[in-house]
Amino acid sequence: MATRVKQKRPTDRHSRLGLTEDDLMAMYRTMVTARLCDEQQFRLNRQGKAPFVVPVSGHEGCQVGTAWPLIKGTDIFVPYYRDLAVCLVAGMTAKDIFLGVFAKADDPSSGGRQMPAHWGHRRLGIISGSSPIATQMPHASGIAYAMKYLGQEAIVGCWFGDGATSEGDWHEALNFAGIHDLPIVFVCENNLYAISVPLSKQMGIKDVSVRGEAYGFPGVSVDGNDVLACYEVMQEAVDRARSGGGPTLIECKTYRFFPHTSDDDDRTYRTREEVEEAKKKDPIPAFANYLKQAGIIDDDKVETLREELKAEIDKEVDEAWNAADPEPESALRHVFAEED
Amino acid sequence: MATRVKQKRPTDRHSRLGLTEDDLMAMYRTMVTARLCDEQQFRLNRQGKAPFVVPVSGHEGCQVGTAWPLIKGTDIFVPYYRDLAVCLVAGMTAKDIFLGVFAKADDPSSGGRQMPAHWGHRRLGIISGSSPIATQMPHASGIAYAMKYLGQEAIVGCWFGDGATSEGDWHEALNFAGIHDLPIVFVCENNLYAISVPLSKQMGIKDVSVRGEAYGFPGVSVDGNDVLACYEVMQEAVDRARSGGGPTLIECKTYRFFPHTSDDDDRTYRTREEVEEAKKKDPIPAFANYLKQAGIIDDDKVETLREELKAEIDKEVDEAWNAADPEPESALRHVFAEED
Amino acid sequence: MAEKNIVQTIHDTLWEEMKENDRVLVMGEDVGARGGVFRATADFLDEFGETRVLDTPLAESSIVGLAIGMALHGLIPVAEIQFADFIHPAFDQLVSEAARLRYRSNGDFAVPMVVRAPYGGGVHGALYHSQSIEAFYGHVPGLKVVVPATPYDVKGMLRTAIRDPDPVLFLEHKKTYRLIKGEVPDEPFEVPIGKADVKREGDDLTCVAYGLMLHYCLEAAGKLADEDGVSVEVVDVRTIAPLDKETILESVRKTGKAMVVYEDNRTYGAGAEIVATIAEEAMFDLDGPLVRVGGPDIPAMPFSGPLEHFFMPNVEGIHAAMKELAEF
Amino acid sequence: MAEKNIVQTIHDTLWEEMKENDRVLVMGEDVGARGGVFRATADFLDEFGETRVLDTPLAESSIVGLAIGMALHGLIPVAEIQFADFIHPAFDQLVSEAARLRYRSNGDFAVPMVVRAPYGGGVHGALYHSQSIEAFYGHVPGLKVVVPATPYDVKGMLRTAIRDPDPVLFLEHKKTYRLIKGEVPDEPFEVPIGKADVKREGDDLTCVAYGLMLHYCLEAAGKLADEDGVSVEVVDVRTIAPLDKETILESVRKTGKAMVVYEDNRTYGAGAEIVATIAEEAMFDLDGPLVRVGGPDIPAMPFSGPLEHFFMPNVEGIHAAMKELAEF
Ligand SMILES: Cc1ncc(C[n+]2csc(CCOP(=O)(O)OP(=O)(O)O)c2C)c(N)n1
Ligand SMILES: Cc1ncc(C[n+]2csc(CCOP(=O)(O)OP(=O)(O)O)c2C)c(N)n1
Ligand SMILES: [Mg+2]
Ligand SMILES: [Mg+2]
Repeated sequence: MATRVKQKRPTDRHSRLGLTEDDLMAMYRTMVTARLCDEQQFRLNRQGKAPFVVPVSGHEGCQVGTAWPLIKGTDIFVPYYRDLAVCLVAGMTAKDIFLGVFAKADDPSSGGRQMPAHWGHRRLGIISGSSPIATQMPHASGIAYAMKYLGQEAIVGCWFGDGATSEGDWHEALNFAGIHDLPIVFVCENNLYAISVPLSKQMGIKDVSVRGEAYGFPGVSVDGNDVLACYEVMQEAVDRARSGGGPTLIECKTYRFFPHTSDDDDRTYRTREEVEEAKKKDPIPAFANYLKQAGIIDDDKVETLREELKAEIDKEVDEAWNAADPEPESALRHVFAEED
Repeated sequence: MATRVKQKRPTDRHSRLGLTEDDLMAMYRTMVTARLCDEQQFRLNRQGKAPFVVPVSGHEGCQVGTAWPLIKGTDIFVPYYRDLAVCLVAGMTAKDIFLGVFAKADDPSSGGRQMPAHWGHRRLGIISGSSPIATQMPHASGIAYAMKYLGQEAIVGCWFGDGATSEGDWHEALNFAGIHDLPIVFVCENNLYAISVPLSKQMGIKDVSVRGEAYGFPGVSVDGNDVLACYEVMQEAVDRARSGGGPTLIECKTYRFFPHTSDDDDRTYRTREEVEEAKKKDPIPAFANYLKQAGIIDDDKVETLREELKAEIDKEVDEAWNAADPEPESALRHVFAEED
Repeated sequence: MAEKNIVQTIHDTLWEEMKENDRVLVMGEDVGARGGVFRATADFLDEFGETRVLDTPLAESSIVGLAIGMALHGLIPVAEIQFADFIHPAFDQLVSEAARLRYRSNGDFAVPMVVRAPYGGGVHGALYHSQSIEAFYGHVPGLKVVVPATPYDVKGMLRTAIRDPDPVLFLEHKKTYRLIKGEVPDEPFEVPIGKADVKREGDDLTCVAYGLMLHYCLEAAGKLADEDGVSVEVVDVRTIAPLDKETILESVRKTGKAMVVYEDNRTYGAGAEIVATIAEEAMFDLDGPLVRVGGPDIPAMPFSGPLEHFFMPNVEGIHAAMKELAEF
Repeated sequence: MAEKNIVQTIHDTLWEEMKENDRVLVMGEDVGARGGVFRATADFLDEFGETRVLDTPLAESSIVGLAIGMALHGLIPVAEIQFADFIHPAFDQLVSEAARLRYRSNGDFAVPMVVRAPYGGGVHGALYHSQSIEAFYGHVPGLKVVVPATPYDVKGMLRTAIRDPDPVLFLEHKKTYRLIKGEVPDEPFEVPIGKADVKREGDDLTCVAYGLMLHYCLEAAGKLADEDGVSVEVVDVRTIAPLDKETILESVRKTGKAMVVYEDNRTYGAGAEIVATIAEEAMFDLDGPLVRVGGPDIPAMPFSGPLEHFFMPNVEGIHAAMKELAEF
């Protein structure tokens, strides 16, 4: 049966979770970096420098919290387009991200072939994703099967939205993972909408997590605005997966602060009040408050950190902007393996 | 949560269910007719008169029990190839069935175009089925949506096997039905195998019925060898559906006595002992015993009835055998609507 | 009579059909409150309500499968696939089910339904929002596939498609949505499915095209007439399946030269069938080679400007090909 | 050297590949205890165990999708689709994923995998166990599609496919499984993907075919030689994509006459591309019309004997078409 994780709110939660203050600061920096990249890419979009961008704002808490427990170089990340912060955790830089935004030849995800936010990076263990929703899910289960086949102590993290749960591929991937007790964690970033379609028109249930039982593994819902809560349930799930305990379905209750993409107009389907309400639960200030209460940072530090990171990102944006476009004829390359 | 229906075993169960002795006899006749058609079609297959046949034996109880509560002329049957007995309940005759077995021009399902057991009969409310597993499921949900749209007090019965539950279409159909509380009952004939693939390799769970909750409606498992138990849960589900209460997922635990089809050799994946064990729970003698204990029939009646039905079927088989083949050029017809 | 662009024409025609027949419904992802990501069903929800303006779950196979069920039970669903690139999960429902229900039931069942899909590139849509899909579905007997390219044809053929007793895949080139405008009569009318249309008369060569490429071909033909005094006849295929051979062959027999222009990957594309048909049935009327202009055989159209530009056939290239063929 | 039929050759070749490389696995419905419904993996379970002989759930989209994941993580999956007719649910995974992973990642990722699918009719399989699917997948850049028709080619090309760094759709005409026998060397060898093969030399006309039709064409060509003294060159396409134009064009330029024979629905079928290619590149070498012999444009092959017979192109019909073309 799906369980809803209740969090006490003391300031020593992180030590209980085995997280050092450095860990916390690293997590916080990543969340803020994601937010700043988002603000920057929308600014560039308005300036006409970025034709199409996909926002992450609102999802930073659940993305950083659930991506953090994975072991880089060993585990595999299977994100979807919303997962800018997951990719930062996996090792992408702001420059990598903006090379994609500007569709430059050095964009590590696709060399400018795919839309921005279609992540992929072999060395970092980020599997190349496409636009069709939920197609990555069976890949994730297949990778997890291969890990078992090869006797590796590795696990797969697979991220997706609430809308993705409706696709047949989603069902088939979870069903297979359940049959073979695969080392995989399925993370649903439930932001209550698939573009304009509300959850009530997407499924006949309130909590995606109840579906774990339909596949024979645990399902758990967690507050996606609470990065530590997300970290905790993910860490448990990752440990279970790594130790042969099989898959877990984690549902992070979150919200998307911006329109679906720069092409969307969310005023047609969400009231401003609803959006403002959600922003009050913004995972970043929430985490900042925890850090303050824990005496790890203060308001100045929050400000200086933000300035620091912004400056760094601006630098990387410039580098990305000045990078080279792909050669037209290069469009013919990599259809099949190239003789060398 | 899925519930397993427990049956007391008194001899007045039928009256409690509102079934008259005539009803019971009609149900029994249908079950025996299905069994006799099955034996006959395999005999014809061995004689080389029927190139391909699909058995029903073992499923007669759950098929007759779950098909019976539907209202002919109002409700819609969406069966799969195993459902010979469902189609008999819907109004098909043995002759109809053998016109299909012999691929004759008058085969009501397809005029000999489809394999036998690919049922369809517009007037009887049996939707034409194909071979691809689970493709009928979204059709069933779509029909149920149309019923609601048109304000009809009708419901849909949708039958499928345990293997069908793995297809994406299965998931998508149940998800949609749950969102819109559609007037539909999903009936899984769980015979523990998809050809050779056992349930344990088909899903990470023991009871398909637990999946009802994943879509926001009740799931129930029932003994498929107990025709009255199947009737009872189906009647409840049909009433709920008709009164706006939404879908139900019913799982009938059953077993296939013969190979998957006349092309299959089940000795490669099932022990004879397992098959013999299952046959001890044969739904037909089980129901006969109930009828005897209820004083409705005796052993002689069982015999004479069987002889009677067999003679009738033999007659219809002959008629079907002597019917005309389709004209070769008729293969070009009905690609699109024909001008008249 | 009013001048409209293509997406507006689709919107208005759907609106009229919904008004006229309450068994017609629209369904798909974001067709409700959002009015469709291209606004083809803007304001439909307020006018017709949730039941007839159905926001479906994110699941294309069931969008088509549900529509089949609705059509089997007396409704006339017009399903929108948000982008043609995302119709692939529904391939089985279209090929094995929609296209075969009438045939497999020996005419007992029918599925009158329309599946609308915005296709085509040149919109910075990258690998998964630019695809042409007509070749896949043109090869499916039992399915009608149309590709109207002018507001007039769009209105007439959408009305015809909704009235067609069989499933129709209605392809709309998304770049033409706002780019192409034209006069559209206010009163309802029908344009037949299965009839190509000579969009420009000419004597020197026949250019067969459809969708966005039709407009590029017309532009190139105009250029050729003005600059080179060559008269090109441009045939708009309009219906991929069933293909109107007669109109194409008639034109080719008249001009003696033929080329086919399409945006899709060239090999095994729809242009192959058109060229093959001309070769089989009119080869001895030809006094020039048969020419195909098509997209390169790479998986799909990339996002980066230079790469996308490299993929798309353009007016200059078409003009050059026409000129070369004319001078042959 | 031993004489084997096609399905035995597939079985033995897969067995050798599994022995040689423990990263190779077979997966699909009923490939385990059942050994596959055509017995292509008979006894594999006992020899290689459950992990490498994977009975999958009944879900084709995930069979392909899982295989992609396995290939991404270092395995070489050989997935069996029980009947080609049932590959359609996996269309999206094949077109959008398998075929595009290398391209969309600019060469960073690759999916070396094989998808085996028994296709084709004449086996009393009716509408859903008789289908030809090569035209759909031939049109997908990034995917290799092969149709070997002899035991020798089957062994050589299956080995090549398993070693190919890109996804290969391996189509096996199920009627040839036991019908076609031939000598197969015991030692391993490779037959290249992308090379057609002249299976019978001739001077008077070129007949291009593949799969079961190749054998019908060879039989018809033999008849024509014996009875009518006409010498037909028969070209086995062997690989649908990438298509080996050179071998086909070379033969056509030599004989000056060409026909293409395929079992699939004629319109928009693979034969269209072959005819179009010949028309574009060798029209002036032709001294006869281009001829296509294909299946009728009906949704699929019916079950009833007379109807199925009506659908299938046969030796007599092919012979007649050859004769007519030769006499032109
Ligand atoms: C197969 C497919 N259908 C439709 C789309 C168009 N589309 C892109 S994103 C999206 C909504 C996804 O919602 P969700 O899974 O909840 O993720 P979110 O964007 O909310 O994070 C849709 C319908 C698509 N990309 N792929
Ligand atoms: C899409 C698809 N894949 C594979 C098959 C081949 N096939 C036919 S029946 C079957 C097993 C179905 O098992 P189940 O759903 O449990 O029904 P049962 O036959 O046991 O009653 C399979 C794999 C098919 N018909 N369609
Ligand atoms: Mg969402
Ligand atoms: Mg079963």
